[in-house]
Amino acid sequence: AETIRLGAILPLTGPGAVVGTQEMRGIQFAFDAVNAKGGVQGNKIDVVFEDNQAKPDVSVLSFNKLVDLQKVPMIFTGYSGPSLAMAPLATRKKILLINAGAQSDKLRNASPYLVNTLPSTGDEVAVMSKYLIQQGKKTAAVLFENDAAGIGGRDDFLDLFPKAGGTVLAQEAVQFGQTDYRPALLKLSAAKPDVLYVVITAGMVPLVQQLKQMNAGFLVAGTTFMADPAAIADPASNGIIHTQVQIDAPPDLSTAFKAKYGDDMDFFARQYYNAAQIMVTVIDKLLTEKKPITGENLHDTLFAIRSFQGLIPMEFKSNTATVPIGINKMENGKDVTLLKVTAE
Amino acid sequence: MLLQLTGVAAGYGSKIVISDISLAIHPGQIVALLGHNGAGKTTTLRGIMGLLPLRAGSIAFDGKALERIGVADRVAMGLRLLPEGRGIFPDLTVAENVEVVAARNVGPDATFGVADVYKLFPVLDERRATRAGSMSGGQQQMLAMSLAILGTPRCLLLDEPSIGLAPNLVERMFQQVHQVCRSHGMAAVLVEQNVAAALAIADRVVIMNNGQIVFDGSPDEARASNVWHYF
Amino acid sequence: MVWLQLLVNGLVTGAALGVVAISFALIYATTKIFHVAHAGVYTLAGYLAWSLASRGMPDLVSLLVAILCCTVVGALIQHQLYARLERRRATHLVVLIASLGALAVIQNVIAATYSSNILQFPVPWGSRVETFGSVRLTWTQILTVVLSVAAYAGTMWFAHRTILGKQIRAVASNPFLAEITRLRPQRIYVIVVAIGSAIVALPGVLVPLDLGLQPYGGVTPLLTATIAMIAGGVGSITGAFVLAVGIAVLQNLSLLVIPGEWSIGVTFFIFVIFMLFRPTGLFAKAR
Amino acid sequence: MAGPDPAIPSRTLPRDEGSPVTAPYLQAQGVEVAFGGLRALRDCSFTVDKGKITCLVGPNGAGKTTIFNVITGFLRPNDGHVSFQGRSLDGLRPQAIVAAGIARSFQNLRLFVDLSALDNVMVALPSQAGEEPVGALFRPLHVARAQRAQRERAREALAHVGLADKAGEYVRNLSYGEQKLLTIARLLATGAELLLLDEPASGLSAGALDGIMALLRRLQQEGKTLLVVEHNTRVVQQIADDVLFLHQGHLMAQGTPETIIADPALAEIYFGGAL
Amino acid sequence: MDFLYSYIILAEVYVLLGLSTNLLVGIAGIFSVSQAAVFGVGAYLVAHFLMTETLGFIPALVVAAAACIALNIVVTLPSLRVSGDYFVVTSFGIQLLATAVFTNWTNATGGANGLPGIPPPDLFGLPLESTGQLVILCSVAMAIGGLAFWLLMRAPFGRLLRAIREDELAVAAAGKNVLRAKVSAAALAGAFAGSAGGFYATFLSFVDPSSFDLDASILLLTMVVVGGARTLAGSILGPFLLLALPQVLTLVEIPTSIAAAMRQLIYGVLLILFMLFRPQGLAGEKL
Ligand SMILES: Nc1ncnc2c1ncn2[C@@H]1O[C@H](COP(=O)(O)OP(=O)(O)OP(=O)(O)O)[C@@H](O)[C@H]1O
Ligand SMILES: Nc1ncnc2c1ncn2[C@@H]1O[C@H](COP(=O)(O)OP(=O)(O)OP(=O)(O)O)[C@@H](O)[C@H]1O
Ligand SMILES: [Mg+2]
Ligand SMILES: [Mg+2]
Repeated sequence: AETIRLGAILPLTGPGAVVGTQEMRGIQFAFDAVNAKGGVQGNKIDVVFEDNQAKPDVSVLSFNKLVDLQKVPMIFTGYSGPSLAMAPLATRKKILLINAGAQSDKLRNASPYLVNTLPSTGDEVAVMSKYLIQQGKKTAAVLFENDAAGIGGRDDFLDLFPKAGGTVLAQEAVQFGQTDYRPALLKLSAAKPDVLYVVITAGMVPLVQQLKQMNAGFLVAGTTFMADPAAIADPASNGIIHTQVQIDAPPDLSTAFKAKYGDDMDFFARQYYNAAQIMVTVIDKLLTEKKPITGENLHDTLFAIRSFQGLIPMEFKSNTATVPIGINKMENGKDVTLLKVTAE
Repeated sequence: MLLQLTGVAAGYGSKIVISDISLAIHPGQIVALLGHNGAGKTTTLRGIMGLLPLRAGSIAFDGKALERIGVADRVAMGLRLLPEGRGIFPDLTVAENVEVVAARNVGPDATFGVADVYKLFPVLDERRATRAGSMSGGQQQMLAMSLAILGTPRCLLLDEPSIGLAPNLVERMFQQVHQVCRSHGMAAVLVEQNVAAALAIADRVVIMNNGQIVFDGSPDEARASNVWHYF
Repeated sequence: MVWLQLLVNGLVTGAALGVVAISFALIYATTKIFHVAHAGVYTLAGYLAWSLASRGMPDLVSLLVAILCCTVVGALIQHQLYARLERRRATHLVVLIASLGALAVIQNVIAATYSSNILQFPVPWGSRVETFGSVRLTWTQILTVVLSVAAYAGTMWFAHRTILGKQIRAVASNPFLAEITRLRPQRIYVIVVAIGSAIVALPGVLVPLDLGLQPYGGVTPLLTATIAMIAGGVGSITGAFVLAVGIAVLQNLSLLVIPGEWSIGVTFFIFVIFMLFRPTGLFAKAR
Repeated sequence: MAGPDPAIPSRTLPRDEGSPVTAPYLQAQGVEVAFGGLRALRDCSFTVDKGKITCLVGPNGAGKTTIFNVITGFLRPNDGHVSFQGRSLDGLRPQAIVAAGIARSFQNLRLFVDLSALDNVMVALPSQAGEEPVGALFRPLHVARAQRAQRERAREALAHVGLADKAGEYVRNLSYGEQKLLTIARLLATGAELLLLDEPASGLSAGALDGIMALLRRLQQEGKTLLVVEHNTRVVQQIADDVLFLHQGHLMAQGTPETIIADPALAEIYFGGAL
Repeated sequence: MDFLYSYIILAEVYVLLGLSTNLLVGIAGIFSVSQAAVFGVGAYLVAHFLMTETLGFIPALVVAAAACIALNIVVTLPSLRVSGDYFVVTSFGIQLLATAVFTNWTNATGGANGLPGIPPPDLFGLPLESTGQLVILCSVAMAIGGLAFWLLMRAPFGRLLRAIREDELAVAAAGKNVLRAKVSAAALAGAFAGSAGGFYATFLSFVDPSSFDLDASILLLTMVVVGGARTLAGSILGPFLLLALPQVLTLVEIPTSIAAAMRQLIYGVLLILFMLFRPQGLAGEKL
């Protein structure tokens, strides 16, 4: 038995670290469990983490380092900029990249070797747009974060909401990491929309509190990012709806995670846990077939297996997994699922 | 003996600029320290103030060795320096300049206080509210002199106080120094290029050449001697 | 009436930013050090207060302890880092880089201790809303304005009326002369950085009370405050405060005419133009 | 032997190479400078003759340095004009005024303390090869050769003031008197024909002082014109052809050193009582 | 091998940037924090030309450098009126505006998502695909840059800039055209930064705004100071060292959950210690 070495390039410091750290824990937690049970067919799995501070040039350096020096056949990534920067290298060197965090539409076709285990923002927006129109919310304003994730979501909404029959009245950006949303909210509410669509990845508690302070009359809708446990727990979040990429953690798993890291196992931790499980399945099959663990083999085997039962059933019809998306509503400190849809 | 230098050497980096300087100054005495440009006069004063480490020798003030005493404490003991060129706080007003220095250096029974400054240099009185740095070169030098003498230190080290001053003021200022020395027993080391003015009030003349003392005597002896070729 | 609420919000944000600016101005004008680690002290204040408050300490006590700790940390940075560098005759650029190092240390100690998640103060009264006509303000916002203006007034009084304040300005103006007139510049520097750190602890707690805590969240306010200080004229406390309020108001109101993604860029570009007409800052005294 | 009557307007005279006598060499007319409420120069008019050493004297704060600042373009006067060889200097920037042939030294030295003494002088040498990036990049050999010649010239200027052996020293490591001498060397390097010196003698020891006075004389013989601010009466008496006496921003008198010193009213202001 | 090569290429790109920063900030004393913005313009322009196939690599590089020269002159113009600290304000504003443009002018820059798929550089039609070839190309570029810097510094131009850093008025009094010298320095810095951008874009084959933000400008300053401001060797050593440091730090064994923060912390500590014990930088002039 030997050690199988994999890589992960995530933002572990800087403003992106909030998400990156959770992602790292998800991976670590999954492989620790596997290794504790003796590894995959007796082979331990070791993951080398690289901090890219969410920067593309650092990512490329880290990519080359992992591939050349550590000889890893696959790398977990997150964030669209770094993933997009590494995609051509992955194609050229046949290294499997697994993204379980970023949702930019551009990631869909960036490289055959880049696999996304969660739907893109566009899928979420499409589901929400349809739902909003069904609920009679015909006019909307968009609050988005001025970075890849936010702008991507805004663009999708500007495209899909009108297609579903609605009108976008106004849009406003906020800087990433800046939690004073008041100016933007004031301006947006002046447009008197039926619904405020929010594409923001961090700082939910200040957002819901500031919304409450305004005493605004519109519905607030968002994406998976909305589901920050602290925001859900805050009474100010009552009535907010959002799409939720489905990924559930069984209670005992969550408890064990919390016991180990002191934090709840949030969406990103689950996503990367799940992605790690997928890798375990793929590696297991390769080992059984006695094939060498190369990027190419991992890639081919992943698509050969196609369907995975991890934390959520997941199917790879293309590079991007098809997963059910839920519509949730925050109520009295709970996040209640109203319905589940599978986006096409 | 107020200030005693014994075999002092000092310099910058690896360069020794003054060496074997021995000098004794009594209370109330005015010593003119003369010498050509670059002779080491400023370096000597810096050594006394503790702004430069000594390479050899020792300095005693009031019988106490100064080796381990920092600049601020030397000032507290009664040493004070009028530095070359940058003797004021340019961004403060004239009044604030005086006030700030007085607060730390004029004791309750000190003689040369805030009021005396404005008496000595009436033009400063007129310019109390002026930003010191915007005054003319000479006016700034008057202020610098005032700051140095505030609170009557026991030993005043003057590094070219007359620079930039018009003749009338040079004379007035030297007389003032002379008078304070006489009346309060203040000692002064006067580094000057205006030799005539310096000799007029000095009790003793010390002449330096290339970092060493080449003459030490009374003004009259100095006038009669042949040391002047050193300049 | 959106503009009115925007204006008031700008004033609130600006007041807090103004306090950051005057604290930095005090330090910069005296020591000439581009003390970017100040952003770390600012952040530290919030986290310290949060730790205490979430352990059940009374809010006021948490604030005061945070201020006290920041004072000590500031003094230590000056005494242990900057003073040493000065003795080694480091240039300002070098001190700036060392300060960046200190900032990295503080931020990452915080990140390692508290994680990088945004933390919220357990202070329910803070989000209570008061209505003044069409303007709605939270208690936190009101408190921020009141304490910030008080901090500004106090600093003004301190710098121009107290002898220590004048001594500080004297040291800033000519450190060498200060040394030989017993003003003890090194001691003054420590005092100044300590005072500046104490002052910055105030917005350091108040702002996160409203907007949440982030380990790397101090940099943007500090940069903005620095710009305000310089544009206001280095050495002018009023200039720093007024310009900080100006930036915040401008950023808020600019939203009425330009989209938010451009507002920061445009706001600061307006400052570029402004600097061209007032090259030494708004409140600078004639040289 | 008073100077020409400053009341005669000559600013409008065209520059005439054939008859240089018609236009005064340097002329200031009705110059007014105010700093806030303080009138530093009031209706100040005078001329400086070509080839002479003119000394500008007066009590502290009289406005001497301010006149230098006006002539060399560092200060815009509130009113009045300055012309040089019949050509108006109004509104010209300092470097243009140096190009026209007037250079100055500063009372507070303003040396480049982190450069060597030699480099301080070399900065001031006019029109050097390689002062523009294009030349520096594409004609490196030519620049290197030219530099060798320039370095010689700079060493010469240093030698003139007796600083030859301090050429390589950083300026912050020079004594005050040495720095003062260096300002003169830097001034010489500009090659200007009208030199304005602000208190060149203060802080110099007797030997250096004699050297400087001899140097000033020699410069005069070489055809330079000098305008010197000086408080040292001995220096004024020895070198001045012409003296301008300034008091509270007024030009009180212009004449030979003897007449000025003999004037009891001026002596009272300068040597006597209160300000 | 690729790792070593890509490290060398990246470091060499940063050397060009370091030279640019050194010239402007270290030598001429124009404290600019907008160097990354100019770098970005160069990168986006070359990317644009190559992706639209309007120009080959070398012509694209020339055009980009020319554009950056023009841009940097415009950007630096305020420093001719605004001196010292005050220029920080204007360059900060310009940096923020540039970031806003990079992020929001989606048609030209790909916006926040960046531009993927930039073709590799070519020499007169011959594409340089392999990293090995790129190393040679970038090394040649670095050598040319270094030589240019060296020639400039030993010519009177270099001396003029040093003098300007110390006392602009005295330079003017010596009859020199301060304006022209500063504009020249800005132009040269623009050329260096712009061409660095071209190499960067083609090497990474991807550009996005995060490489050209304020942090990048500050990293550049750090590289120059750590290497040793004002020296050629410093601008070369600094980037090589600072790019290697994080890679070396990953070799330190730390519990993973706080590893990254700890590494940043160690980075901060190293920066401080380095400045304390070698304030003149690796290859700096003796202080
Ligand atoms: N920038 C300024 N702002 C305000 N006042 C000024 C400024 N420069 C000069 N003054 C004032 O103008 C007057 C004339 O100053 P100036 O420097 O010309 O005197 P000066 O004749 O050179 O005197 P000194 O012999 O002492 O150098 C002085 O009263 C001075 O305080
Ligand atoms: N910081 C320094 N580093 C190196 N050498 C120095 C330094 N300061 C002065 N020197 C040198 O030491 C010598 C003595 O300098 P010092 O300043 O003591 O002379 P001085 O007698 O005061 O001359 P002056 O009359 O010109 O002021 C000079 O040759 C000078 O060049
Ligand atoms: Mg001296
Ligand atoms: Mg003067």
